[in-house]
Amino acid sequence: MNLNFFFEVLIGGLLSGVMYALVAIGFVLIYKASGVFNFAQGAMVFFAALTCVGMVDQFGFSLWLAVPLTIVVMIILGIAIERMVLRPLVNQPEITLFMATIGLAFFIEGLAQLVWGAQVHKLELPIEDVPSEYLMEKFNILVSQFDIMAAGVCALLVTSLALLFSQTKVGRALRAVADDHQAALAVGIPLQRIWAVLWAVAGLVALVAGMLWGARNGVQFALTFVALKALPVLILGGFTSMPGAIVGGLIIGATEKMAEVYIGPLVGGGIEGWFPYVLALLFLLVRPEGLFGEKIIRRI
Amino acid sequence: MLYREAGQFKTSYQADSQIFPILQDRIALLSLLVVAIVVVPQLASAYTLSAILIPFLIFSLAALGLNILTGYAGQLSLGTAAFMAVGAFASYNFIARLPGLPILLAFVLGGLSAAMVGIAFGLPSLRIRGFYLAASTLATQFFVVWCLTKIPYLTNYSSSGVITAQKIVIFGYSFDTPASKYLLVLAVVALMALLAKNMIRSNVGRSWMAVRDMDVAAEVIGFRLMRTKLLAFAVSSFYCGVAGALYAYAYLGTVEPEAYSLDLSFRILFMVIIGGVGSVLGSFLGAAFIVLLPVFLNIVAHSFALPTSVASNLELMVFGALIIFFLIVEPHGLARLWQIAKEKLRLWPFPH
Amino acid sequence: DDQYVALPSYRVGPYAAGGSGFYGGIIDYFNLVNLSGGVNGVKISWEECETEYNPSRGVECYERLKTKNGGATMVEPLSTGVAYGVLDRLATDKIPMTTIGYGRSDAANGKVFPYVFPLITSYWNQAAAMIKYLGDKNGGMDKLKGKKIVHLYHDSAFGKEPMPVLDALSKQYGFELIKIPVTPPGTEQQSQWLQIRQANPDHVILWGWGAMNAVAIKTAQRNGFPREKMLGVWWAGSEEDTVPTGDAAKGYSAMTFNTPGNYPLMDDIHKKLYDAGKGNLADRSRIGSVYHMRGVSAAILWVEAMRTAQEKFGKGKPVTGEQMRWGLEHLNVDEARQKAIGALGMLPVVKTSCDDHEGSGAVKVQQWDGKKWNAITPNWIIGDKALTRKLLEESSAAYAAEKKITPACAK
Amino acid sequence: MLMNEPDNRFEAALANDSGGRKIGPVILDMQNISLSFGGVRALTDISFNVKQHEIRAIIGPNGAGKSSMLNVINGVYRPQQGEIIYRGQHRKNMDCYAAAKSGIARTFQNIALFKGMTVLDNIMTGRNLKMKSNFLMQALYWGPARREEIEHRVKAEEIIDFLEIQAIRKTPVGRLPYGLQKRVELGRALAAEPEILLLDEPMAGMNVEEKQDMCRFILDVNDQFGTTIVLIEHDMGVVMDISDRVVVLDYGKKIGDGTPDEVRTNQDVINAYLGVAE
Amino acid sequence: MNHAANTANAAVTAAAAAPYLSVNNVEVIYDHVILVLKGVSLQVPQGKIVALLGANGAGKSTTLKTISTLLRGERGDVTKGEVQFKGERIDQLTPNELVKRGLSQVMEGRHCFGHLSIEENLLTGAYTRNASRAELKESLEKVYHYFPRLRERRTSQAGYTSGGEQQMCAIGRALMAKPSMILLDEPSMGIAPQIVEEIFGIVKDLNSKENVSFLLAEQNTSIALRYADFGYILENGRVVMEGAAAELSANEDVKEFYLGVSGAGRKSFRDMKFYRRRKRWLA
Ligand SMILES: Nc1ncnc2c1ncn2[C@@H]1O[C@H](COP(=O)(O)OP(=O)(O)OP(=O)(O)O)[C@@H](O)[C@H]1O
Ligand SMILES: Nc1ncnc2c1ncn2[C@@H]1O[C@H](COP(=O)(O)OP(=O)(O)OP(=O)(O)O)[C@@H](O)[C@H]1O
Ligand SMILES: [Mg+2]
Ligand SMILES: [Mg+2]
Repeated sequence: MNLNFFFEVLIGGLLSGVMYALVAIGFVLIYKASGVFNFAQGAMVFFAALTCVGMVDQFGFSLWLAVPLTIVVMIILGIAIERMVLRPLVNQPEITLFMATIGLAFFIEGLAQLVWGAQVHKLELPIEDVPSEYLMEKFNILVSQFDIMAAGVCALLVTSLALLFSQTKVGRALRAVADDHQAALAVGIPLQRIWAVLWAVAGLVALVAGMLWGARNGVQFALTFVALKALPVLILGGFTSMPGAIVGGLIIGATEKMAEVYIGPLVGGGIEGWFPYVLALLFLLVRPEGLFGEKIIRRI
Repeated sequence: MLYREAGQFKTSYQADSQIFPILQDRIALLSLLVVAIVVVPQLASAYTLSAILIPFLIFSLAALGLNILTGYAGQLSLGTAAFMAVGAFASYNFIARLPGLPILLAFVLGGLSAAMVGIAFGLPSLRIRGFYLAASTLATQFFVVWCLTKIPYLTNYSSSGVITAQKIVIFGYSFDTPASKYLLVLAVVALMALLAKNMIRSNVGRSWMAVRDMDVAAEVIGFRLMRTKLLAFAVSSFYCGVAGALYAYAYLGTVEPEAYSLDLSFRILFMVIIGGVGSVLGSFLGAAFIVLLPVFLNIVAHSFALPTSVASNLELMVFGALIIFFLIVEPHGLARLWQIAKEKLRLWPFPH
Repeated sequence: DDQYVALPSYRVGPYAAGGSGFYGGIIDYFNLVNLSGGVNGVKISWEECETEYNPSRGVECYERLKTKNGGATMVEPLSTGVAYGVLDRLATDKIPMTTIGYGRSDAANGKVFPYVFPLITSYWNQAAAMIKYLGDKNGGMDKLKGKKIVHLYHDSAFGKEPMPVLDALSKQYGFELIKIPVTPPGTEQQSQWLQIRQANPDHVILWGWGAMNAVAIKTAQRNGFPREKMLGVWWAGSEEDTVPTGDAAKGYSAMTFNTPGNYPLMDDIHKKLYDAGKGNLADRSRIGSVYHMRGVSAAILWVEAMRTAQEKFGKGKPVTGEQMRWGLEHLNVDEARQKAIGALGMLPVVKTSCDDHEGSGAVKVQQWDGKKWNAITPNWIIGDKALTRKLLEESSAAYAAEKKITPACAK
Repeated sequence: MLMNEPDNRFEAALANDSGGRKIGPVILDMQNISLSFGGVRALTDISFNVKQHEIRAIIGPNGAGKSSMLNVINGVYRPQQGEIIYRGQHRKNMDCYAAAKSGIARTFQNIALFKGMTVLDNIMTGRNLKMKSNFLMQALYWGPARREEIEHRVKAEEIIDFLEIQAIRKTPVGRLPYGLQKRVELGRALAAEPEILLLDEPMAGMNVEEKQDMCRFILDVNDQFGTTIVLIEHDMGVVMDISDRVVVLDYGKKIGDGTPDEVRTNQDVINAYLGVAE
Repeated sequence: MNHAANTANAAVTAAAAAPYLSVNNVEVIYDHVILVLKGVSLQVPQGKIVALLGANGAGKSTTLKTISTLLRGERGDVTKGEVQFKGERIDQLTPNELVKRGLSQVMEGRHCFGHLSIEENLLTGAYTRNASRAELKESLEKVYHYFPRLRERRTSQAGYTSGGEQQMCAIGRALMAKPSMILLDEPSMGIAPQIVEEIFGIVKDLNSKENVSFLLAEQNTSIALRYADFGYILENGRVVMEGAAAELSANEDVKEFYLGVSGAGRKSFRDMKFYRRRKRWLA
């Protein structure tokens, strides 16, 4: 076996995993704070990226102006979602809220394309997606410099969000909300405000994910599909854990690439679609709440 | 005061445990069936039959299948389309390889194959719950479709990997007009809905609901979790499998494995949730909503002479907004809304 | 009376970009024809219906549209799934369907598929032409011996379709064919490209669709694989596939059945439609884009079919679906005709018959220069048609047997 | 009472309303049970027994391990140590299904009804172990399946009558007030016609009148069907009045066991739980 | 219910102390169809303990949820009437604003945050206060002082604690907000008798030392009336009786039905109402 190639596959996988984690974080954020599985996260990634690019392409704004404007848009979106969707549905079963986010996904997808059209766009970030020469020369390993930057951004995001959850009063309140909406209200946690803030933050995370994925693959509808890549990461890492998203991402990324490269050819390839799911599933059989997820309390 | 149960006293438990204990309901259902069997094929256009009613019925059946699993047994699943695919491709293979096999039997065999796959993929549900389970059922979805594209045997070595459903011939009668296909689908769906309703009001149904509502307590009472859950997976997959076969045979004709994509799984899940989780009626209402609403919106949007792309996007937005709207009005779905309307009607004209 | 055609189109969802360009092109050309009085005085009318690229919505659209305005006389869903869904219904409804550049390759056999027209070219002919092109590029087919060609494909019926042809050719010419699937939708291809780099092939055939294409090009770049060695199918050769990749696609080439460039016809579309505010595309810069031009070509063939049918069944009045079918089966869009339309060379010469619903099989290769597509083969390329014909006969015979159809030419 | 006895115990009980309660031999013997969760020792080396037909109370301060004890008895928890001897059979631990099958039914402290189902359906679930027809027959709702369903419906209705919840028979239990839910839960347990009935605070959240009713139900069940009852309750009035023997737990340890009078005067019990002697 | 008496009584209470909390003629419907409260009115004067008594399903919890506006989350609608707190209408406020104004609720059935530890549960109770660490510590200490059992279990996840521990946690959590008025729903449920006395002791303590007012829905009538100043009896969604606690305790019906003592004193549960059940069985 070619060791160099092995490392390339491994590192490439790990870095892809980081990209998945980036999307997974958005899910964790919402799930942790409200127990809602946000189906619209993919749509939000698409919406954010498209809005940003749309401003650049259609209004001729510079990226430095478009990004802050998009942030404003995402905040408004977050607040609107809380007001129109979540507030009337407080204390409803998870599945109802899940369904509402499905409706939301349709709405956001329609809105994004209504405003910005259906064309695909390119998004160019200051850092180019080419192999890092330094690593190439030094270790003869091929790694994209863009991916390395993405990993940095992701680490930063996760650290700050993890701190938010574990160190602040709001973080504690969020976990309380996820357990029991009604009781959270009763102790005076301003559910509405917190949710609005949270969805706004989720919007920002979506923007970051959208920018990075968009720069990687172009800004187009398919960005909504990156959510599918985030799901196994979520179940493996646990729905409620920020570090879980990262670790899960790394594991999924690395193993799925390994599997595709080393097992794929034996069975006709294309196993990347289901392999991560099966892996996550097998793992769940051992730990039903994922790697770092909160244990599901079943007691009578 | 059209809808009253006053005066309808049940003198025996037998009477009380009828499927539809209220007379008006029975009359309504019977007349609906009569209309569906006699009047509709006469009056409805080929378009209505083959583009609206047939898919509506097929989706209702699939939604019913998923509802058994998700609504009654409480196991969230995103793999419905995979089970449909198994049903369709298995039926196809049975017919292709066993010449002379009656087609209805092939559907049943297709359903049974789906049930088997359902049991296999239902095994993790013994340990995994909620959204974790939902996300892992995606494994089923991707794996099954992958198998269908990878294993040429399953598509009978067709070069493009698609299957072409054989003609439906039963006792020498060929079902090829929209009306005849519609009647066939109607018969299958009505029969299976009846069976589902029966299961739900018997001990199996109660065991599912008990496991759904509180599995630990269900166990303490003497339901065996494993058996109950796997039975739910099996029955549900059977329903989905038959629906999938009908989807191929009575609707699409030629299908590629991708016709049973994740997208379809989601659409069926939407039907269940919009219609009403844990309601047979809800499966039908939900299917109607998801099948008909986009068509309706499409017609409306285009009648405004908007540019097509604007109309299409608006359509999508309105659809999403309506889902949210209905959930806010009634989180338990259209079936519950219907029930409340009936309760109100029962009290009418005296509120409370 | 109008000549009514059904357009089950898609302008939302993952493939919206392609759908809006293609159907925009069709409608632009129809409008242009109508502006100049229609086909022998018969105006063309059409109705769109949103399918979202979804088979079951597509079938509904087809059923809805087909009975409108006295009955549709032609349909084009631009979606394999939808095309399959309506395939069985066409003969009963007597509505011909064109599947230009997609769908079943064996449908070119009009004896088995009387109502299906994979006009211009099919996947099998494309695959044969691709190998032909690569052979020429290497300086002759015999030079292919020992070469490595990767078939990087969308893991679906679509991506698997050309395999019989590629397999046969690889045996014939002795090149190594490495098949690497990409799981749809293909937003992640790191492992595939690592494998490709590892194999270090001479050429990569990119048999992709939708988002997969841009990702392939970008991932090739991030892995340092030269784009010049990549050859895409025609569904991987539009602005939608290259623009989002920025500079990464520079040097990448793809098949096409339209020659990019300027044509009097396109000028007319600019002037008579868009200047007058009657254009269908929201964004003028997309006029003349690959998908748009593909739509225009489709519409040209349709209008020619109407014209042909009218010549036989009576000028100046709309033809029925059955008659349209005849028209499609007797197309002869030669260079003179193309010139008259103002589109000389925009598409290959198309001449159909009962045996050959494709009518051409000729393609070109175009290359992306970072801004636009340029044709890099001056002549139309045709691959090993004998081979594809053989496959076609076998496959359509199997279909006929399964469906109990007796192959025969329709009247 | 044995499992294979005819199903018409209710009528039988009604017919010969003799009420003669004879406390029989030991039916359930818990020996040296220890249970811990991570670091928390919920039960430490506890032994006690339950005799046939008696009403056995378990009392103790909050967190003493009472509910855990019931969970051990019917197999929800598996003790790390100890032995359970039920009807002469020695086991290391119970298993939920086996427990239910051998006639142990229970109610829960935090009501564990099936919220989405009606009262009637909830009670019917209690009879599931007695239903024999398979799901295919049930799907067809034909012949034996149908007869069986109706037969059991009759039993369920008897319990509904017994507990006086006729009016809410078709109401989904989620909508019922707390007290009624407790009653329905009792009904579900009774429907299994159990040998031993484990009741975890059946009277919490009830007022005196309702408690009186509940006591009456319990006594009637015990009297007329001879059901053995293990009861956890914090209302000392109730415990002292209706139980035959009381075991007292504190911090997972047994600190007292005996008749109500013995327990009442036990100094340890007074210190740990009762506060003042009643 | 005698209307004149009602208004007279209201006048008496109003004269005694301005109502701190008043509920006026509230009607509540669940799910658009189930009418649960049929015009309930009650007052809580400042610094008093008011008991809300009544059988299962009378509507006590619903009344409390109406006041704390938590009803919205359960698909209940207030169709008539209004609620005032400190002279201000509060029916449109959010629970968060209510807690800030000093009105806290302890919900029936515990509702602890299962995944949070006991201490974290308590800390969420102080969410609305902008308290310093030291202040929080002090409040925590106070709760632990009241419920030593909680101190022992402070790091356990609430979901794994016993029923009684959860109940203590829920009460302690409400105390953390330093409210001036607490709505207590069945605080004694599932609590050992000694602790019940202690809880009521705490209630009295807070009431007399910190002037906290209480509205408590309670099934344990005897103890509730022992500690309360005033009582309302709810039946079937209506107030059927009200009066000073002592008055109610002396009432014969209350004695019979709510306190379980009739003329002859307390009866054993064993002998109670045998006839009623018997009659039915024999019928
Ligand atoms: N969410 C709900 N949906 C429908 N009905 C409800 C709901 N909550 C309560 N009810 C009904 O309202 C009535 C009053 O209930 P409530 O909980 O207020 O009673 P309560 O006096 O607190 O009783 P308990 O002492 O048992 O707690 C009951 O009949 C109950 O069935
Ligand atoms: N599944 C579990 N995981 C962790 N700890 C547990 C578990 N079940 C019980 N405990 C702990 O064991 C101890 C005993 O709990 P148990 O529920 O048996 O108490 P109890 O006597 O029923 O108290 P209460 O009267 O308050 O209901 C408690 O401290 C509780 O926290
Ligand atoms: Mg307990
Ligand atoms: Mg209550």
